[in-house]
Amino acid sequence: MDAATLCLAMIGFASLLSVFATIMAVLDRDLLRAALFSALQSTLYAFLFYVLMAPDIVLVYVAVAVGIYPLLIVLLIKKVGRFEEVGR
Amino acid sequence: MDLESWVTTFLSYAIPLYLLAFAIYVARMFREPRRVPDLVLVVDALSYDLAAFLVILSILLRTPITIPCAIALVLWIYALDIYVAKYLESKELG
Amino acid sequence: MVGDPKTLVALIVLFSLYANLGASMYGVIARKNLVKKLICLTMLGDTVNVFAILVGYRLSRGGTPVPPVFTEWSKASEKLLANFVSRSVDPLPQALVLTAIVINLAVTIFLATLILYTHRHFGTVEMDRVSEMKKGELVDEVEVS
Amino acid sequence: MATMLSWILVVLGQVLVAIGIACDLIAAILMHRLRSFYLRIHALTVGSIGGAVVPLIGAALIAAGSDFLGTYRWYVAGGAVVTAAITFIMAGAGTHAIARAVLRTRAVEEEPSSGA
Repeated sequence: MDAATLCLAMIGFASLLSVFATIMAVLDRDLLRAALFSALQSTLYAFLFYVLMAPDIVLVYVAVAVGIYPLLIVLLIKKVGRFEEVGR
Repeated sequence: MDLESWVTTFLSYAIPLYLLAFAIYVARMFREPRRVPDLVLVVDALSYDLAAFLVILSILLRTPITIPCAIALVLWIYALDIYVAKYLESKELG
Repeated sequence: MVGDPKTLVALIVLFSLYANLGASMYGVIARKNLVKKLICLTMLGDTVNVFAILVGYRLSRGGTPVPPVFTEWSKASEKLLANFVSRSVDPLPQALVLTAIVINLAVTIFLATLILYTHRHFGTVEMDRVSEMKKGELVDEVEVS
Repeated sequence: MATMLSWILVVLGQVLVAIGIACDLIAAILMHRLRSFYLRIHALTVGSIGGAVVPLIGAALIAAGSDFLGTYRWYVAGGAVVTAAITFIMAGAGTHAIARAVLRTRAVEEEPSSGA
């Protein structure tokens, strides 16, 4: 196994796993859980940026998408309620 | 066998095992019980292992300048822990 | 042709990203909750950023790609520079995406403030109820005037 | 003599990385197998201390012993040690915060029960 093949394998792996996280985040009715799935997707995307050789993007993206977006969503659902309404 | 090819061979065989562990972690997130504290535990474990994996990857790919990514990842995952814990305790964040 | 590993991985990555794009666009359009729309909007922006980074990536012949940071400059190192240029990825999409991430953050915070004021005004963040209440308010205004 | 020292450092680091991979797989399987939240905290400890701190120190040793990385190998080694130290503190603190919040709010059932 040479390193270039491993890079390709890791790119495919990270993007495949992020699909499941995105679908779960869209379909879940609990908004806090959706925020956590979104954080999982952001972590996988940070890994994807790393393997795509963009370390400066990783430094910004981790702080914004793992750090500040969940803080924003948690503050928001503390005010507006945690669960989506069913059947409307 | 010289040192460089020895290290490269070892780390190349380490990579698929790490990827297998990540796949098992992500598969845990889609199983019941799927309450919020369980998900936080899985995201934590995944991210800390990912930080270790990034350091190993930077040795394998010979790109030493990508080390600070791991430090930033560990710090912000700790922040995510604190947000969710304070929400569950229903205190004010801050 | 698909048996080639590079082509196969490229197809996997592209289809995964298109699936992400489609799922988050479905969330933005079809979900009724405004906070869910906000979460899906952040995921949509991130996926588009990944597309932009993917344009600048390339597989070089002489080993793995390196990030666009040149660390070992010296006077007699034209060969080093040529090697670096043949291996590094494109820095221009990275600079663009760096700006896009920060602007996404600003837009998201603005939308979160709007959602908060919607909740204070109407008492709900479900889109159907908000539109029903707005219809009622319009009728009230017409009757008063 | 330097090459001998390099080999010793690299082999020590590889032993630590191998231990880390084993702990990582064990923690991933334990996340599936253990049956309650308070038991899964143990799996998180195995995954974060055994699976992250130990291979980070191993990676620092490998980087310090690898001459082919150039001068920047000390950067890698220092960064790995700093990441290990931060993980060692932050993983425990974050897990403690989550467990305390869950225990106070009774968000999950208590199993095995504390008897109180």
